[in-house]
Amino acid sequence: MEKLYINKNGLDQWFKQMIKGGSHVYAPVQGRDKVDFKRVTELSEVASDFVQTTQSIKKAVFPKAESLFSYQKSGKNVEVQDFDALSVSDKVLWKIRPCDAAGFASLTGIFNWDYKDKPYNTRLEKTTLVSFSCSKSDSYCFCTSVNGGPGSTVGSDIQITMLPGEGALVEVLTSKGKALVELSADSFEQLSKEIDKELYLAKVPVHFALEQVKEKLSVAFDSPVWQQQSERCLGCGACAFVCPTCACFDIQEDAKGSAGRRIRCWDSCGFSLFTLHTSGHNPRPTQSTRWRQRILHKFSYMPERIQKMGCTGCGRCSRACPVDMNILEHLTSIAE
Amino acid sequence: MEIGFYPGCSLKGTSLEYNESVITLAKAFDIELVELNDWNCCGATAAHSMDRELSLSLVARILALAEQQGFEEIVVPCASCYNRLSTVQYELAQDTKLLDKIVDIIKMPYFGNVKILNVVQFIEKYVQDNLAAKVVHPFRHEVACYYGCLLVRPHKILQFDQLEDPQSMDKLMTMIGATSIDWAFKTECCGAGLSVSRTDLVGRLSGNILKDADDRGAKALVVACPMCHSNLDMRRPAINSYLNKSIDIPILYITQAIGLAIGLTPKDLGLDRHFVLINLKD
Amino acid sequence: MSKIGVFICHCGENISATVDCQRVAEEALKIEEVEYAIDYKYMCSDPGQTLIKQAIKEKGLDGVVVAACSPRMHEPTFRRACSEAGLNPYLCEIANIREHCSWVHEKGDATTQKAVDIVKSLVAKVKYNKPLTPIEVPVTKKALVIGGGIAGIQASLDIANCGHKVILVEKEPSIGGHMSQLSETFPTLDCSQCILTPRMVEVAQHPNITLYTYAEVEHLEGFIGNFKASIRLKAKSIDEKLCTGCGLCTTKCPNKKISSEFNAGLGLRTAIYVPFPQAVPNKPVIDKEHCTYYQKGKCRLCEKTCPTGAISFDQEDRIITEEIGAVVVTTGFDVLKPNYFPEYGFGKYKDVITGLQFERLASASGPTLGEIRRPSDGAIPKKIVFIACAGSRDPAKGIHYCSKICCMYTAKHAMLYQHKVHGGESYVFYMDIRAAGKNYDEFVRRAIEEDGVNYIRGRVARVYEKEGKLIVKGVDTLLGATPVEIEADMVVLATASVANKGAEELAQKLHISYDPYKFFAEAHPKLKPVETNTAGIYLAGACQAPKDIPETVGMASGAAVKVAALFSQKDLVREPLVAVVNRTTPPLFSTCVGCFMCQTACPYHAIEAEEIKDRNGNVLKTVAKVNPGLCQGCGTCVAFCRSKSIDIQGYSNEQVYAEVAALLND
Amino acid sequence: MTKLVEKAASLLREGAVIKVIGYEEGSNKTRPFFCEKAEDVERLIYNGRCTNNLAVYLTKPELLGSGKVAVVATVPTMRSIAQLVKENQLKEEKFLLLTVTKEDEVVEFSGFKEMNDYLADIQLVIDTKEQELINKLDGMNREQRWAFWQQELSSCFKCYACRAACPLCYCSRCVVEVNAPQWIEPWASPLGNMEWHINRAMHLAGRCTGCGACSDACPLGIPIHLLTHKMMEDIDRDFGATFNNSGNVLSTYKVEDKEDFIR
Amino acid sequence: MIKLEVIMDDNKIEFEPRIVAFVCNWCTYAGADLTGTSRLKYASNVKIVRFPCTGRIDFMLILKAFANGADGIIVSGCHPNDCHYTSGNFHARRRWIVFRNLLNFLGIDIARIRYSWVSAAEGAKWADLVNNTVADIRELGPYTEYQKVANYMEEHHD
Repeated sequence: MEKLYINKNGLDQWFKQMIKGGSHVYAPVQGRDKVDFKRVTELSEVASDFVQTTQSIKKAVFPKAESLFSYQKSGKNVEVQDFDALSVSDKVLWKIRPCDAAGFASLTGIFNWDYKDKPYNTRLEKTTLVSFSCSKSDSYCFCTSVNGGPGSTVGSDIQITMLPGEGALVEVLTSKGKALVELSADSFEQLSKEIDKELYLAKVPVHFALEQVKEKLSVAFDSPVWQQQSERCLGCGACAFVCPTCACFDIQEDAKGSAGRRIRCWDSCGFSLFTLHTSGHNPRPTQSTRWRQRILHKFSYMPERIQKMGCTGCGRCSRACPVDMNILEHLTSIAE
Repeated sequence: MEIGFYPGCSLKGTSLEYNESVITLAKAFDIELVELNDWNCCGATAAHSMDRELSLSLVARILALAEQQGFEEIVVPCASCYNRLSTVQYELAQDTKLLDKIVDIIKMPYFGNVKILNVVQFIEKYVQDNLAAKVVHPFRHEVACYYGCLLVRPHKILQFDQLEDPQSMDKLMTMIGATSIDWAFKTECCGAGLSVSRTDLVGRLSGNILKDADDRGAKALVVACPMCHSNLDMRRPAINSYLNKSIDIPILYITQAIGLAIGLTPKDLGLDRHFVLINLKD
Repeated sequence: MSKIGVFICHCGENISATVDCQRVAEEALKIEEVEYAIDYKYMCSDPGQTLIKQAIKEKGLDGVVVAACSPRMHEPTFRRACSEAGLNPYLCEIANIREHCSWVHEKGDATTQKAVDIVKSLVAKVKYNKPLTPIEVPVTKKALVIGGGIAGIQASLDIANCGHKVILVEKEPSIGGHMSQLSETFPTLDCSQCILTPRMVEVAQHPNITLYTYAEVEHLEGFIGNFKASIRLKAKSIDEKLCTGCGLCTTKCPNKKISSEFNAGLGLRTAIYVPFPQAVPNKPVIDKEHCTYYQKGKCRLCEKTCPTGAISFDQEDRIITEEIGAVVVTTGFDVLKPNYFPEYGFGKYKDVITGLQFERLASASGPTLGEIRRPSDGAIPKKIVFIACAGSRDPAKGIHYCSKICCMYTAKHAMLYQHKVHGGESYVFYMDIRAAGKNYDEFVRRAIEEDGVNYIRGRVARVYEKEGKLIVKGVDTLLGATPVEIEADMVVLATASVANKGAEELAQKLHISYDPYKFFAEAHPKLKPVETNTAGIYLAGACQAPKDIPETVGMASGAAVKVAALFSQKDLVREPLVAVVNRTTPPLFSTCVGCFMCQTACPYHAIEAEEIKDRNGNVLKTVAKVNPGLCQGCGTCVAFCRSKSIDIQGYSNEQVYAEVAALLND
Repeated sequence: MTKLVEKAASLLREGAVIKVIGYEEGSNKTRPFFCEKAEDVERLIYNGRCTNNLAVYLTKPELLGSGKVAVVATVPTMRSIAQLVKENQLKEEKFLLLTVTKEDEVVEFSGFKEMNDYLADIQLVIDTKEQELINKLDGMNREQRWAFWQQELSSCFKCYACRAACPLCYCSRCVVEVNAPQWIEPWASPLGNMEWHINRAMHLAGRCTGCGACSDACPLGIPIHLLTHKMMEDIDRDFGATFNNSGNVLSTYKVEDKEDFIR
Repeated sequence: MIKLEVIMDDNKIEFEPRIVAFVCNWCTYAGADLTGTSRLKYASNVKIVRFPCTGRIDFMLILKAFANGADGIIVSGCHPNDCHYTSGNFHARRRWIVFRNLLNFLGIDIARIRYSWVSAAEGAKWADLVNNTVADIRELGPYTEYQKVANYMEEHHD
């Protein structure tokens, strides 16, 4: 790993080069009242002062809706066209948070668990993740409780830590990151002296011991806690859709006359229809069973099956919830 | 409280006493009748038979003024004015093209949402409820309530009282202790339009009215229209010569009758301005 | 994967002249799931139909599209052909390429292409067609007739004579209605009772007719062919089995000063009474409101006098329920209330009367035994004025319609007056004379020309009393609007006919609609004059609008035929194109959430609530259910249903959706 | 100890109700609270910050359990309840309705009727910011409006929080879940999103009580409530039917409804 | 989708609008039949979908028609008070009033939806209705605005 220093102008130059290089750059942008990822072409568009974006940027590799293949009928014979890898553009995800970067690691786990998903992997290959370490956090953040941290580099290709004054520390973590730096090598300087990045990181308290939670969960399947916690849950998909690691999807047909395509789109285990059988039977008939699924999947099943956490402590679900289902609060209470 | 007031020409001329009695009566019930600023003739007598646009514009302007001066309701004691104002408001509401045309003529915004009250409606709405309590000299006489033609017709537009056998004035009269007689000429024509040109006809028409009232023992006629009043009161000589007998039944405005009952002085009510003397013995 | 056959008709030259039928066939064959396509000169011809039948058999088609003329022409033909070949007829659709294509466009590719598109869209639709079977509703072959006037009497007799049972309900103690009150009838001047009473008797004696007088329909539920009516039999306080109708009781009753309904208030009756001598049934009832015993607890004179001990004071109202298959509503009309004519002094002056009252004066069975005497002092009026359109055609009175019968009966009244009062003077004020009808105008002419009735065209402004005379002030518009003043002895108002008092309430009980005047509404002003919007309920007579006797009788027979037709088949068979509320597997049972918006929207009251219960009878949920007997298949409910839980057979969401998509996509 | 807490405590202790649905303090906001034990009543709060529309829970039998349930209702909640009653969704005997006045007095309603009377004299105020936005849109030309809504709606990712939060979206199967035919693209796409929101609005026509729960719930802050609120305005104008006097504008009609657009 | 491109790429050749007509079976469908039997000629752009009653016409069908590439839509049924089912057209009318306001608020081009009452006796009126609508829509041009949205797939635009 290589550590470099970059000053404001350098940053500008570098960013320009990225755009010139033809990559689509996505970064947090201040909207009407929320900060969210948008495609940008100027560094100035990027939001500066915010804790967390409303949505994660998982759609860069796992779009809300994507066509897996398409077909065209002529008369009675059909011509199928497979997923078009070439249609995928190079992307740079700028100023994502360490917890977002960590999220990609989990997604990769899911999309390569038993079957290597072509659209996902193609997109990921073409995406460079530039995370910014967190200088501030809020009461919803709990990365440190789930093996993450404001300066964690897990999943990032590059991590940038803003320093007092104009400059920034650039940690180049992967070859992809290296390539991105190469675009404008002369914008960077070698470090004059070792920089202790910890000094510049937000202090995120540890709220619960992960091991304890896991242990409790392993025997909690029939616990009444699920019912208590989920009573007010409305069963919408807000938490899942803003989550950086939720990867539930549905498969749909989009047929118009002689042409059509098969579509993969986001879904959520929180929806009552998610597990509904044609017979009318629903193995997860109530919101509490769905809530249980959500927690267990993230904190038991995923770690067991793919050795990845299903939660990076970004706190988005809690911020997005219309009825204030606060995951941190719930996990803490489970841990106790 | 304040309500808009459109007197019209008669109340400023031949029927001053009507004007006075309406205003004093209103005052007695703590109601300020605020005269429209810069009002104009409603074009009653002639305009609507000569020039439609003119007659519509005249009234439209009056109503526009009322709106402009912020009145939701205006009291229009003269039956003829009341009739014209209501009719025009109705016609303009029916036909937006016409409305645009008229608005263009009067060059004033017009919404047509002012409520037009004739004197009886005014009394029913603002006086009636506290009336009984205020009566000091019950008006104990046989009266014939005479509505004339303009107060209740055309029903389609005015939507006031029973077209053929109106009762509103009779009700009010009984409230102040009078006995309102049942008679046949309630809504007959008094010859208003011919008041000046054909006094002989007025004599006949008004004569028949008075005679029936007299035959049925009325001691007074109660009216709510200046034209009716002047015909029945001022044209008494012509009437008497037609009937060749002299009838001395006095003609009172409803506001005067009520005024007397609640103890207002004949002077306030302008009773001294009548031709036929009013000497009703209790 | 369905196998659809497409059959393109040339209709001789009618289609092929502008549409390349062969190409349409070729294009059709390219459509997915189209197994077979062929064009032919005349598809509707025998060989044409055979073509279809063979294809169905040989190719095993499970859907057929016939591209030909409008479905309004030959849909039945081709559907029949399909069913003869063993294919459910509702799996056949018609592509209208004649009226909607070949006839309205010039020859050319565009036209042929349109034909192809039309075929495509119907192929797409037919894929979703479901085999349907006509709905068979069992029919209870018993009719309920409400109202025992001439309309009800006629309807009852006609139905009964077709061999079906009839229940006739009349709220008064006797049947006969207004017609029994009339003296003579226009235009023949034959005595009303003479022609009516035989029929009243016939009703009473008819083996198929059950007569309930002094009774009212309390409640009606169910649907065509399967109604259940509960009927209140008001206590008559008479044991009809014992009563012989001798009438002694009525002579002894002390309470003699009750104004007689039958005589329209001009005569008096006792508290225990028979409305009129020819009443059917001719047995008295006790009018509790006026009976001294019921009111004061003493008297019972009638009981003492009754030779057979038929009086039973402790009788109570009974409610019986009857199952019937059809209802005929014949509740008739009423005359406008007096308070409508303050200007005519009705109610104020005794000698201002209504036409109906005049009928009683003129009637031999009336209070004056047929002599025209005025109510106030019994004097014979020397001068009489008839005012037509009293209320009718008078917006100021809120009645815009023409009461239709007044012109005629006024002429009749004037005539009767002239016949009965020699040297009498009669005047008729009228707006127009409406005498359209066989021998009607002749009748009026006779009144004017032979009997010398003075007809004055103009309205009457006011009637008032002066020195014992009724001063009638009016105008003669034919003499240049000259005012007319007549000193009359009596004034007769041809009062408007209005809907019966209880009309609105009854309509709501029966779920039939009514117009702003509370007259019952027919299903279609031209083509369904005796039907209502509620299948199985029919109308006759003046309850639908003012009518004279011949019209009423005609309408009654019409309604009777509708009922007879309904009763003539074993079951009532209806097109299955009706709405259906879905049913799904538990625990949902149906996606319907029971908001019942559809119920408010349905013009036919065809939507009911169904409770879904578990084995122990606990209600799990309440959902909508369409009654196929009532549903007419408009589909309005379908468009409302938010959860798409209700759908209509033949025009299902999937069908129309597919049709639209196919029309627009290639 | 507030009056509300006292009330709840007594209700639960006397077993008059099995639970009280109200509000409690949450993380930086208040949230719905299902209070079942007398010892928890202290958590119950009621203040201007209590914005969730609790009516949404009343059509979920599995949450209510068997027995009477007390609801601490805000005005918007009550309006929704009134509408639900009109649509035969609530059983009177099942609920005990409470509300809290500005003076922190607890009002207990004997039934829906009494609640409606209470509501009758409370005016529905559409907040000014929202009205401004509506007016702004009305001011735009069609193309601009189209651009505005495409911009807004295309970001929707169909989490259906708007549906879940709306008390009147109680269908057991929503139209978006109907797939024969597939009325609405179930995946998030500009078209599918627009179709969904049009359906939402149409299905709330004349029913929406203007509580704004939909847009409060939207995690992306899309001003979807404008659709239903604009519709309320239009319906008031065209049919004079506010949520108070008509539940189902679309399943009724007047012969004199305007038809200037029909030629 | 393909067809759309063609239309867009050469606006020079006169554009032929694609129009769907939603009509009720009893009045307008019969009216259109009469147009045929009277051999009145009209533009072939309009294709009819038959419904039992205008009350049956789901507002979604209108959106679906646009989504599937319609440039214009005709909705037509019995005149007020003539409805075969007495009130279906009244219900429909009210639905359209509400729906139009909403669409307009969303910036959807309601000028492309033509409502009309055409009775079974008005064959000529039907022909005029079709011709006028075709002319109007031709004036407005293809409804690309909507169809772009209809065929949009995010991934290709990110």
